[in-house]
Amino acid sequence: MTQTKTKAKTNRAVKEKKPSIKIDDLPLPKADLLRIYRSMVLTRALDERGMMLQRQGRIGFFVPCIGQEAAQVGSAHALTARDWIFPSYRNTGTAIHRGVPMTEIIANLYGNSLDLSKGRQMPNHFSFKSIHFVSISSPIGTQITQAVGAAMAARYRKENMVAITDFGDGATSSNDFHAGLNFAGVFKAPVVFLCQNNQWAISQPLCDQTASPTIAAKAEAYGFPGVRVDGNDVLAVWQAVKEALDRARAGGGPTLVEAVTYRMGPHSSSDNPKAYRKDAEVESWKAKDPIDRFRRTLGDAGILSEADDKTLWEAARQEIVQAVKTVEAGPALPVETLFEDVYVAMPKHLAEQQQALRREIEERGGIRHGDGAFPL
Amino acid sequence: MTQTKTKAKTNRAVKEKKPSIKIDDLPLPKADLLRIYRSMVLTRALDERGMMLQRQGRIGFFVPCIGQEAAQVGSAHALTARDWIFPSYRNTGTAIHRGVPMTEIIANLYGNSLDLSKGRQMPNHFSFKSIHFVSISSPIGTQITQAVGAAMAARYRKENMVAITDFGDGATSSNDFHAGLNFAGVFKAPVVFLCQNNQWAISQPLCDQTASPTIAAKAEAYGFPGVRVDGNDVLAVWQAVKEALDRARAGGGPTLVEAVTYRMGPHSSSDNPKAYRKDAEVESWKAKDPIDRFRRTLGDAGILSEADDKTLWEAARQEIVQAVKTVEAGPALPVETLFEDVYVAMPKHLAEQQQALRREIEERGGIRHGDGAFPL
Amino acid sequence: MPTMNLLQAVNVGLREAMRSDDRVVLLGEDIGRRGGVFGATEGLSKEFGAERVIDTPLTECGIVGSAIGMALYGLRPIPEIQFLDFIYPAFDQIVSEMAKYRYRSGGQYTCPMVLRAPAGGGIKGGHYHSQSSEAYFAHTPGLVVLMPATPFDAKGLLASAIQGEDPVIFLEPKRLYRAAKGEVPEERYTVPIGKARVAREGKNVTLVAWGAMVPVCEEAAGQAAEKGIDCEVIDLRSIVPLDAETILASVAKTGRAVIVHEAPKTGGFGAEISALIAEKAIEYLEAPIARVAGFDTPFPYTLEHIYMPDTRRVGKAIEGVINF
Amino acid sequence: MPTMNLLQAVNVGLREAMRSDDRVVLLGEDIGRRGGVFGATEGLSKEFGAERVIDTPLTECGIVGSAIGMALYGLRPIPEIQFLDFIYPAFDQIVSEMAKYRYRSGGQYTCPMVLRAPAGGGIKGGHYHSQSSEAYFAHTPGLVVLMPATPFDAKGLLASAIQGEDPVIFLEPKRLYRAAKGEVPEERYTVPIGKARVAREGKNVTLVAWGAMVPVCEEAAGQAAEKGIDCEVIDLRSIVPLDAETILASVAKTGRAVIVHEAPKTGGFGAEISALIAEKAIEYLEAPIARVAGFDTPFPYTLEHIYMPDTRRVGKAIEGVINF
Ligand SMILES: Cc1ncc(C[n+]2csc(CCOP(=O)(O)OP(=O)(O)O)c2C)c(N)n1
Ligand SMILES: Cc1ncc(C[n+]2csc(CCOP(=O)(O)OP(=O)(O)O)c2C)c(N)n1
Ligand SMILES: [Mg+2]
Ligand SMILES: [Mg+2]
Repeated sequence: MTQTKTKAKTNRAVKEKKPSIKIDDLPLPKADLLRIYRSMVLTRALDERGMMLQRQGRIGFFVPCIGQEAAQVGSAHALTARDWIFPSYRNTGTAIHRGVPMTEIIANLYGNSLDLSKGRQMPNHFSFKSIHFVSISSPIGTQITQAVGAAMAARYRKENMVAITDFGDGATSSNDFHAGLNFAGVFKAPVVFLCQNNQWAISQPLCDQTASPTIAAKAEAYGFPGVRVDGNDVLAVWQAVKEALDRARAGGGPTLVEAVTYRMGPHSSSDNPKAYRKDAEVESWKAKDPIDRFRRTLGDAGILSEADDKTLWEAARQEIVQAVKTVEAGPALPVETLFEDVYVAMPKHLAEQQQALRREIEERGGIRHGDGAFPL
Repeated sequence: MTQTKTKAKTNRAVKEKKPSIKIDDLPLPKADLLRIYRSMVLTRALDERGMMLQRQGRIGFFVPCIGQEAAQVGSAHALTARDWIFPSYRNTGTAIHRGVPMTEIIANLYGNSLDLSKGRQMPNHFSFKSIHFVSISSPIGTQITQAVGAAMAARYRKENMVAITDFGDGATSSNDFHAGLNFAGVFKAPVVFLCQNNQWAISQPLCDQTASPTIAAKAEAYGFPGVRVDGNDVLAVWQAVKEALDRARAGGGPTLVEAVTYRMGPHSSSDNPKAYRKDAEVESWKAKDPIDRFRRTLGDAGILSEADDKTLWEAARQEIVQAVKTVEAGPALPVETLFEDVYVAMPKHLAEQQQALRREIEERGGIRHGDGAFPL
Repeated sequence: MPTMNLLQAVNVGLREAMRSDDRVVLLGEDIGRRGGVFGATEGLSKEFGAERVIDTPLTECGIVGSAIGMALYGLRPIPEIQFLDFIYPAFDQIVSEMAKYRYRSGGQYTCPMVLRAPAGGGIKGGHYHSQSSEAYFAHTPGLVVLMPATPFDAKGLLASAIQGEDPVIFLEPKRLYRAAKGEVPEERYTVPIGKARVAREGKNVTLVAWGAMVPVCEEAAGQAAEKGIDCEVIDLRSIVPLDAETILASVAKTGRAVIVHEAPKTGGFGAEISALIAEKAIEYLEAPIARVAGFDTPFPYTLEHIYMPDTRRVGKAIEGVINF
Repeated sequence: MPTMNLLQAVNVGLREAMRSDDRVVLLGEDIGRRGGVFGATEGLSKEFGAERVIDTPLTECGIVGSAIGMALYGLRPIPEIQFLDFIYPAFDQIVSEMAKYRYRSGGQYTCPMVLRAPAGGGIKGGHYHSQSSEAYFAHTPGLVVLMPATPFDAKGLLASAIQGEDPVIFLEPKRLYRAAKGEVPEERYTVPIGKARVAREGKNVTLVAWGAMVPVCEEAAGQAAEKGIDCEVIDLRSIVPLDAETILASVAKTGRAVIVHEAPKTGGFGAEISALIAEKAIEYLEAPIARVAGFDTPFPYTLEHIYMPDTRRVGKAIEGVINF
């Protein structure tokens, strides 16, 4: 039996407020550190812009990750290029660090013809095959069992792939959490379960979700280790996930990593968290903002000056503005695409429906757009 | 947080092979002890007869509990009359100890007009409302969440009811196990989860089911205690379940009790366990037969002589033979009952189908019986 | 009589039931503190407390399973599924348990409960916030399946469902939550289960719809009237049990039927209505039975407005059966 | 050509696929050590090992969810659900995930997998070992739904399903596992998906059936022939995609249709076929479209033989449409 670490103290790779950090104290080379920081900034900048675009009515819906950039980018940095990610809808930072072009991300928000998913899903429900970032769905938890299956498949093929799957604290209550972790334990699958415990599931705090003292402790029920890590410390997350990946790759089986973090923003563009949680709680977590924190670390280590930082933010915002422009100029989604990809080949009944629609649109001389607001 | 006991050693109320036991060493009065023993014998005798009836083609299917009588009768003895039981199909001993007339049990095996469930279900899928023994279904685990809901309802009504739910080791992998235990933890529901860990789920041994070292350990993931008990020691089971019930009744919340036992017989009358498990394993557990064991205890304590025992077995067999006779003489199930109880009142479309069938049967001058064998 | 929208009618219906019957408890995700993501349970937690308006862990399996236990024990639970699209983790509890308790126990145990869920498209919610899966439940004996299209029916059907003894799937057309407005009596009343509502009388074509497709059909009927085609619009309200009489009588009168629903066409409940007519009223038919439905694809995001049946598609079908 | 029963045909079909394609892996409950509770996977664990014939924990959610992950990753998993009745814990994975991956990802991710399950009644298994829930899956865009009625089709359709790129629900009529016998070529062959089989040609009445109802219809057709009624029997084999042409051409010829299935009548797939005919071939009809189906109750235990459509009920329906 693998050793259970659930009782371990929350890991911290870098002590906070260490008066002065040297670059040698940091566990990664400078280029990596800066790339990590840049991804975090880009994620935050995109979130800010995404919420604006939604408020302006340019996109219909948006899910911000604000506050969870360390958990996402830190874990992404630990992966190898061949590893697969089974994400939730709150995983944009992972995709960004993995190198998806900003236009591809933004095209998904618009769902026009530039969208790789052909406008089939709501914003933030990405599919990026090129980076093994598996298609996101809304039902909570479903990716968890799938990640285990992919991991088993890779081992069967003797491929050195480890699957990672992200989910929230709310998802730990789902059917798939139980089925997935149980499968992984029994089959010792090379998979890492990363719970981004952001303390809230829409309006429900963690204590509504489980009476377990920690989420990491749940691993014990499945016979493998659970690790709790400060999810706002990007290097601690990187380290914890890397250890888990390494063990999985070496045949040591799965790990549940609980990244303790906070959803600093609303659940989505449709949510108003003021209705259900205290400002003071939010403020206390703002003081632990993972980007501020990492910037201080980099600053202290002499890797990032204030000027560098400013440039970096500007570049990030510029990249996004540019991508928005490109996407907004993209053509609308052709109506016929509605019928594609249901099956590998279009069966007759769908071809018939497509044809009828085509005739109808011709007759009515074009299409009109509906309206409607999304409640969550 | 309630204290977690998952690491506790397996409880034993009475040390085995204690050279001589006094009645005062035993935690229950003589009448109780004999009633418990009688229920265990009755359960075993019914199982033996049930398998025979099936082999003779007099009933279609049967599920024996052989080897698990202690877990079932011991736990049943700890309940108060108002407590509700959410059982699995392998819970006949519980119903017997709870006082269901043997004819009602046997009528279910025949599914004729004496069957309280009107022949709607396979044998061993009982419903005995009079003893709060909730209707059994085949899908594994579904009773677990339901027990939690009933427990919450009783507390809401300020009624002093505790719900108990029985399930197998296989059921710990089900969706409802996770959802039910999680709910119970969060709401501190007055419920006892009794896992009859009989080591097998049809052909699959426990190690196929979970990598957790014990089932009791799984309670920790839900924030309440898990207790492991020797499931072949009827008094140990009684004690563990009683403690759990008492705590639940006092507002202390749920407990997961793992009764470690063994399915000495086949999964059902359709199963042949020789195909997948070793005789030696079965033999080693036969040596721990819960009925033999309790008989020795009672004998040592001077409560039960060999002659008493023989009489008791004979009476049990006689009771069953008599009940079989009564049931076999019962009238066939009226065909119209097919359409009853789908809704509280029969809707028009069902009345119409009933009418059409009635006409058809009249025309064809009666009904014929189908055949077919059940594979599991 | 106060005027309110369908969402408010659900809200007052729940409040009324909770005030008059202490067996009624609500449970679901975000229904307490937040009053539901649409606001259907707004204010109820404050009035009735966390014991009766229960914010649950995120597991539909647990929500429905525990509600069944409550119902067995004698309460009248009203679980909410946040969006009908998220009901599937509870599907086993619904089809294997909730629907079957009465039957399988020979009437010893029953599950009187009302499982509420916002259903249907029209809010730009993409696949997972727009489905209309009533056909799954309608094909499951033991379940009552209701879907009001007006505030009046929402409150009245909810009252019938809560006082009834059968397990009910209560579908709320989310597109009409705010769009459907009407007068709703302040006092308690019931709308009978199993009775369709003739939303508009007509002689030439029978339109059958439910939920958000009812106003679409009414509008299409208005447009058809301008062309001299007189449509009858039947709002099912009760999908199971179905009011076959009203449908068949209408078709016997008009000789033409167009069935309209949001769900994918193949195997949708429209097929059942068509089959009913083809079985029992074929001799009255003067044209094929037409169905206007969602396409046989998953519900899309960007092209939602194309996917959902609208007045023009219904109008075209009306013309089709008239000109046959 | 060897003669075998339907169960053996499935077994050899699986073995053949595993021998020729190492992407094929099986997973499910009791499929390894025990070879499946019916024996469909008998001997496969021995030949291919526990890595490819995987005995899983008791969770259909886990079985289907992990199979989807395997399919996404490039394998060809064939999960088994022990009885179709136990598929519901996996329903969310099936309808929300397996059916939707291709669509929702714009074709980037696909789920080529074959979900096998013994279906239907006839073995005295009571409600939970007898259901025919094909209608749920047929109403779920993205899924292929197959159900062979002969050993030949079982092997050939299984081969098509496994080599295909779409997710398939593969229903095996358990009542025919041993009852249906026939010649099955030793070499690999495929039966096309989406093509019905005309099991018997006839001019007066079209009988449409699938699974275990096919032999019932054939027998009923034989009895009808004695009375001078010439029935055509169509075995769908492929429920989705449906071979509408074959059905419509037959009805155009006969003018009469009787649809037979085991599932409850209301909302069963028979309704879809009836609706198809009523939409596209009504002008050929000389009688109402009849359905012979399970009653709208849960599947019973003692009265199974009354519940399931048999030759006499089918015969009565044939007479009904002839004498209309
Ligand atoms: C099965 C299911 N039920 C309900 C929902 C509605 N819903 C969307 S997000 C959410 C909360 C998720 O919380 P958590 O898992 O903690 O993730 P977070 O949003 O905090 O990242 C809920 C209830 C859903 N998407 N799926
Ligand atoms: C959801 C579901 N899946 C599969 C089955 C088929 N099945 C019946 S019993 C059984 C094994 C149950 O094992 P366990 O829970 O340990 O109970 P035991 O039979 O040992 O008492 C299985 C797989 C089922 N009844 N329900
Ligand atoms: Mg969260
Ligand atoms: Mg067991």
